Amino acid sequence: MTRIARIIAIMTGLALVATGCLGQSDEEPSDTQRGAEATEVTLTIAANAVSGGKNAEEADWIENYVIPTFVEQQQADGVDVTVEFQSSGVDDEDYKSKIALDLRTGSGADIVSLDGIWVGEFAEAGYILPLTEVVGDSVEDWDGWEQIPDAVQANMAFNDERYGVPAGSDGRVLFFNKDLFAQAGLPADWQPASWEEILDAGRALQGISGVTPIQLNAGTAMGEATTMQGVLPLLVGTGQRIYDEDAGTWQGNTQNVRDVLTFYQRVYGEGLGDPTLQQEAQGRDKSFAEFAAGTIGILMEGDYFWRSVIEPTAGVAPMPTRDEVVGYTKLPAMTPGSGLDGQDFVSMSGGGGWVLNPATEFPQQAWELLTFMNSAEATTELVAGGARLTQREDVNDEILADDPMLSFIAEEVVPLSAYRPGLAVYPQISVALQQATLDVVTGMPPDEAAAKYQEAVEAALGGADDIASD
Amino acid sequence: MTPRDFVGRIGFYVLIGLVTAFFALPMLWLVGTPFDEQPGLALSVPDPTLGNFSELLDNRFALPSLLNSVLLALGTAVLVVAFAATAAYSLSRVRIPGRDVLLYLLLLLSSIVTGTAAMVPIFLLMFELGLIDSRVGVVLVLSGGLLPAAIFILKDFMDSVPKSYEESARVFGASAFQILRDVVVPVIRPGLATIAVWTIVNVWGNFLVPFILLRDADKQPAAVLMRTFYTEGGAPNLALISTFSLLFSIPVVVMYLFVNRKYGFRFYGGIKS
Amino acid sequence: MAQQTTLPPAEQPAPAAEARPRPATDVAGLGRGRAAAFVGPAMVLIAVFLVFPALWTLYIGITNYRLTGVQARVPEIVGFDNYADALGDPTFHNALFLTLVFVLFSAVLGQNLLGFALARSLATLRPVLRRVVESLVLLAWIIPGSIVAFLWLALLDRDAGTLNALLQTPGLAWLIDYPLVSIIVFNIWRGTAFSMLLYSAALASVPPSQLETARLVGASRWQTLRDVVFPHIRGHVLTNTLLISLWTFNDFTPFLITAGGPNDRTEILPVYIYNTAISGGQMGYGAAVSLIMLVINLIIALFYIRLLRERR
Amino acid sequence: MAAIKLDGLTKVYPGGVRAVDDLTLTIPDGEFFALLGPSGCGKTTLLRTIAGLEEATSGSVRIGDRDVTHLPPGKRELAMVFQDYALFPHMTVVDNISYPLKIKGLAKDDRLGRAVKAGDELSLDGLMQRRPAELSGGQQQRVALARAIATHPQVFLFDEPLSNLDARLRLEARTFLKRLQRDLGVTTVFVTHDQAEALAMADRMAVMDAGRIRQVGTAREVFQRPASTFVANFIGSTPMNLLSGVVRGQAVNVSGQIVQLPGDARQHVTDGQDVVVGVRPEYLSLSQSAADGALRGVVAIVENLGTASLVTLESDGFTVAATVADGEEPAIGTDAWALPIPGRTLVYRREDGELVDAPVVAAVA
Repeated sequence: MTRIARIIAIMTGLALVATGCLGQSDEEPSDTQRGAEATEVTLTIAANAVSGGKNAEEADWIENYVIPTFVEQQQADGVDVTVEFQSSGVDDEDYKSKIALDLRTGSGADIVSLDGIWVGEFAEAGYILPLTEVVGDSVEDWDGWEQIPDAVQANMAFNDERYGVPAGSDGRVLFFNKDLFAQAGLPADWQPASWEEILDAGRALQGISGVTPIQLNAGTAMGEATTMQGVLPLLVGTGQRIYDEDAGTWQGNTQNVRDVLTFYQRVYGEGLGDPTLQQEAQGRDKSFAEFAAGTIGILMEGDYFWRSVIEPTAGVAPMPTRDEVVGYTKLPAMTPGSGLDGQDFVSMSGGGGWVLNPATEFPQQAWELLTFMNSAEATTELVAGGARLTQREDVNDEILADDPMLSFIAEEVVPLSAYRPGLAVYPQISVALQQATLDVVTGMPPDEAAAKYQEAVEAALGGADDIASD
Repeated sequence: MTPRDFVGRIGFYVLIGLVTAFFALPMLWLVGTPFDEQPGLALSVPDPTLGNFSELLDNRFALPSLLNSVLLALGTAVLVVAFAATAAYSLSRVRIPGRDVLLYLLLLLSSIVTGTAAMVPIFLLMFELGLIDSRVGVVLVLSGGLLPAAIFILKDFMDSVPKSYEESARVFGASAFQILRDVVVPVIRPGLATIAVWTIVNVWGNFLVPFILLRDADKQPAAVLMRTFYTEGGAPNLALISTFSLLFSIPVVVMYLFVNRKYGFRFYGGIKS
Repeated sequence: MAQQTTLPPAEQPAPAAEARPRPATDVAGLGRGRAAAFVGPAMVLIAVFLVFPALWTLYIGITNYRLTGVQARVPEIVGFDNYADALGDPTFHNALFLTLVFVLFSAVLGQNLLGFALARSLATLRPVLRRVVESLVLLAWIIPGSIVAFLWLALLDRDAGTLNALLQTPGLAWLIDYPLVSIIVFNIWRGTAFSMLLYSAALASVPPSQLETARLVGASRWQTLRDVVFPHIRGHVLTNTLLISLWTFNDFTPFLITAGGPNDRTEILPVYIYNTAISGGQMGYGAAVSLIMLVINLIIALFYIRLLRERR
Repeated sequence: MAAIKLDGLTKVYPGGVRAVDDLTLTIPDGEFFALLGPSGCGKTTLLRTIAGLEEATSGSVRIGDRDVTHLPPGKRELAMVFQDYALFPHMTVVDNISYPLKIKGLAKDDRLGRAVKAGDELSLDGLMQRRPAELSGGQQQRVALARAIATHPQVFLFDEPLSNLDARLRLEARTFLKRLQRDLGVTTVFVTHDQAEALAMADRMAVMDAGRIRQVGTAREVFQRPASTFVANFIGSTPMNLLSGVVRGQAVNVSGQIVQLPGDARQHVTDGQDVVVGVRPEYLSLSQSAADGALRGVVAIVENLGTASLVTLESDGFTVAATVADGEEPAIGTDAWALPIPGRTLVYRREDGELVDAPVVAAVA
C-alpha cells in the first residue's frame, strides 16, 4: 500500500511542478569538506568499459588494480573504503544518456568517465562542476598536472576551468600500405606535404586492380568517424576550427568548408575512394577489414587503428604483417603552412577523462581516488598490456620508448593537435558535416553541399548569428 | 488428379519451398558462424571449432546475463499474463462504457513509452520511486508498456469464448474465482501461452529500459551485454557476437518449442471445431 | 446461441442499435466490485508506468528540453514551435513518407498477405512439413532484434553476403541500392509470424459448410475469399492490421541494419526520433515528433475501423 | 422436487427493452413445461431469470417454498442445459460431469461415483475419459444431461437442448428426454422455438410473444383452441387458415362467401363486427361438389405430406388450405369446396386478434 500511496503522491506532485521538473535547480555550493573525516567510505566509479567487452583493459584495470590497491592504501591510513565499479561498455551515445540521467538526479557514481567532447554540455547543464568547486583549491596542488600537457588538459576543460582529469590522448595520421606503395612506385617513407600529394599517391595506386586507393571517411553512416577522421582534420588543415571559441562562431558556408568538400569531391569524383562503402551502415568496419586485407592504400585514422584494429593478434581486423607493411605519416595541411596557426601538419585529438560527481558524499576521498587513478604507477599499470598514449608525459616517456608508432604520435602529432568543441549543439553540427560529405560523395557539387550545410547549421543554432560564412 | 491439378500442386510446393527458403536463409549465419574460426559476415562452411565458445565463456557476464534476461522476462511475463488475463476477462464480460476507445488509446500511448523519447520521464519517475538499479523497476516499466497490447489481444480472444461456459459454471454455484481458475484460464490457455511468449520475446530483446534503469553490471540482461561486444571504435567483435547470439537465441527457441508442445502455440478462434 | 436472447418485439419502438443481439451485461456474474478488482492491477500499472510517462513526454514536446547543455538546466516552453519545425522540416516529411511506405508494404500488404497465405496453405500441408515451415516463420519472430540485424547484414552483405553468393551477383550492395526494399522485405520476414498465427485461428472459425457452398456454386478462389472467408474474419483482419501497423510504425530494428541510411533513405520515424532525441540531444523535438506519430497512428486506426467495421 | 412460481416477473434491460413483462406463472411440481415462441420473444430471458443468470427487475421467483429471486444461480438448486451444452473443452467427460459436484464440495470418491452412475444412466460408459471434442453431437448432449442429473437438482432448465442435433437424432432425443424426465420426476422448464417439439414433449406450455405469455395450456388446448391469431399462426405443422370477414347475422362474410359462426361465438360478436375466422386445414373437409357453408375455390397447389396432402384453394380475396387423405387429391385447376368440421371453427376479433370467447387479456393460468 505504501508504494501505491507513494506513487499517487509523486504523480500529483510531479504534475503540479510539471514546468519546473525538467530543469535543474541551481544548488547552493555545498561543503567541499563534507565527509572528509569519515572512516567508512563508499566510492563508485562509472566508466563505459566492461570486462570481456568494450574497453575491457580499462575495466580490468579498475577492478583488479585500482580498487584493491586503493583500498589497501586507505586501510593503511585507517580508513575503511569500499570502491564499486559500475561498468557499461555500450555505444557512447547510450552511455552518455545514462550518465546524464544519473548526474541530473544527483545520483550516480562518484567518479565518472566522460568523453572530453561532452564536458561543455554537461557543464552547461549543471551536471558537473569545476574541480575546485567540488573539492576545493587543493586541486591545484596536485603534482600530476605538471605531467599532463596543456593541450591534453584542455580536453577536460570548459571556459578555462578544469572539470576533470584527462585519461589518455590520441592523434590522427595517415596510414598506408607499403606493399601497395611499392607496387605503385611510391616510397616507403612517404610524407605528403599537401592534399594534392595525397591525391597524387592515390592516382598512382589507382592502377592496381582490386585496390581502393584512399579511404576517407564520409557520410552519415560512419557517424562521428566521418567528422573526426575526415572533415575536422581536413578543416584544421585549411586553418580553421569548426568552432572558434574566441569569436564564438561556427563554420558555416565558408571557403574552408568548401575546400574540404572539394577535396572529398576529388577523392570520390576521381574514383580514388569507394563511394558505396561510405554509405553502408557497417562501412567503417569493412574499411578496416579491407585495409587489413591489403586492398586499401591510404586510410586516415587515429592511433586506435594501429593498436586495436590491425594489431596482429588481438585486433578486430588483425594484420599479422602490420609492423612491416603499414606505414604512417602526419596529415599535411591543405598546402604547406595553411594549417591551424600556420602549421604544415595537423591533427585532431579526442579522448576522455574522469570527472567528479558534484553530489558525491565524499569529495575529498573521491579526489584522492581520482588522483590515485591518474598517478604514474596507476597509469603505467593501465597500459601494461599494450602500449597506448597516456595523458602523462612521464609515463609516455617510459613506456613508449619501445613503440615507435606511439612515440611518434606522442612526440610529433599531439603537439599539433586540435580538439572538438564540447558544446551541446556540436552533435547536430557534426551530423550536418557528415551529410555534406555524403552529398558530395553521391554527386552534389561542393558549393551546393556547403550551402545546404549552412542551412542545417542555421536550423541547429536557431539563426545565423553565430555562424561564419563568406 | 488431372494434369492441371498436378501442375498446380507442384507449383504450390515450389512456392512453399521458396517461402521456406526465404525464412530459413538468414538463419544459416546463426548456425554456422559461431563455429567458424574466423567469424565474419561471410557464410562459410567452417572448420568447426569451439574456440569462440570458450572465449565467450571467459566473459564472466555472459552466462549470468542470460539468467538476468530469464528473470526479467519471466517476471514481466507473469505480471503481464496475470494482469492482462484478469483485465481482459473483466473487460470482455462486463460492459464498461467506452472500453474499446480506452483500449485503443492505451495501445497508442504504449507506442510512445516504448520509444526513446520517453526515456527521461521514465528514468525520473523510477528515480523518484526509488526503483533505479532494481529488477522490479525494469519489470514494472516493461509490463506497463506491454499490457495494453496484451489486454487488447486477450480480450479479442476472450470475446470468442462462448459465455455459456461461465454461465454453466455459475449455475453449478462456482464462484467468480473458481470460474476463472477452473474454466476460463484452461479454455484460453493457448492464448495465455501466446501472450507469455510474446511478452518474453519483447523483454528478451529490450535494450534501452534495462540499460537505463539498472546500474549494476551483474544485473544487466543479455540484450545489454550483446552491446558490449564492440570495440571502443564501434567495431563488432563477430566471434563473440555470433557465438553469444546463438546462446542468446536458444532460451527463447526452447521456450517456444516447449510452449508449442505443451499448450499449442496459436490464437484461438472459438471452441467449436 | 445469443441469437434469441432478448430481441425486442417489433411492436416496441426499439432504436436501431437494439436491433442486433445484445451482449449480456455481466455474464460471468462478476459484479461491479470484482470486475473493478480484476481490471484494477493492470490499470494501475498502466497508469503509473505508461500513461504518466507518456503524458510527461507529451509535455516535454512543448519545451526545448535537451538531455545536456543549457536547455537541460533551464528548459523553456516553446509551445508549438517543435511541431511547426517538424511539420516544416523536409527531413521529417521524408521520414514520414518512408514510414508510410514501409508500413504499407511491409505490414499492411506484406505481413498481412503472406501471413494469410501461409495460414491458408499450411492447413493443407502434411503435419511434419507444416510444423517445419511454421517453426521457421515463428523463429524469425522470436529471435531478438539485435541478433536478427546481424543475420540480415550477413545475408545482404555486399562482398560476402549469402544472397549475392546464391544469386551470383557479387558486389551488389542491396542495402545501398535498394535500401527501402531491403528493410521492407526484412520486416515481412520478421513479422509475418503474428499474422500467420492470427489468421490460422481466424480461418478455423469459417464454417466448412459455407466453403463447400461456395464450391458448389462454382465460385472462384478469389470469390470464395471475398464472399465467404472475408466476412467471417473481418474482425480478425482489423485487429491484425491494426496491431502490425502500429508495431511496424514504431519498429526500431531497421536502424540496426541500415542506421537510417544511405542518405536517409531508410530513416523511418522511430529512427528519426532516435537520431534527433538521442544522437542530436533534442529531447523536446523528439517528444513532439512522438506525438505526431501518435496522431498518425490514431488516424490510421480510425481509418481501419471505418473500413472494416461497417457491419456494426 | 419443487414447483416454480413466478409472480409479476419483469426484466428490463438497460436501454429500456422489456424482455419479460409482468409475468405471472405457476409450474407445478414434476411438470414438463415448455416455453415456446419466436426468436426474441423473451423465452430465453425468462429461463435465464429463473436460473438467476439475469436478475429480475421486479417481481419474484419461487422454487418450492423458497423465494430465490435474489439468490445467485448456484444457490437455487437447479441444473441448466445450454443450447451449445457448454461442456468444458479441457475436461474429460467424467470431469465435466463431476465438476458441479466438486464445486458443491463433495469428496472425490463420492463425486466420481455419482458421475459414473449418471454416465451409466445415459449410456456414456466407455466414453468417460474422452474430451468433448471427441464426441458426436448426441453424445455431447447426453453428457450435458448427465452433468445436470448428477447434481440432483430440484429443477431442470433446458435452453433449446435439441437445436444442435440433426433431424433424426432430434426425434430420438425427444423421446429420450421425455422418458428421462418422467423417470426422474423433476420439474423441468424448457425453451424452444419449435412448436412440434413443444407439442410432442411438454405436459403444458406457454406461448410467448413480446415478453408476455399469450397462452398457457396443454398441447391439446393450445393446438385446438389457440387463444389468439398469433398463437394460431405459430402452432401447428401446417399454418391455420385465418380468413378476414365481417359478421352478418349467424355467419361471417369472407370476401363474399359465407362461413357459419360456431354456436358459442355468436353471443360474443355483434352484427357488422370485423373478425377473423380461424380453421385448421385438418378440420376442413374437401369435396369436389358444392356444399352448404363450404368455401369454394380453385385448386392451386397440392403438397404431399406423407400420409395426407395439403391442398390450397384460391378464391377471390383469400386462399384456404385443407388436408385430404392420401389418394383423394383433386386435380389442379378444378373447383373444390372446403367445409369446416362443426365445432372446430374459431372466431377472433380483428382489432386485437383475440379469440372472441376469451377475455380481452390473454389467458393466464
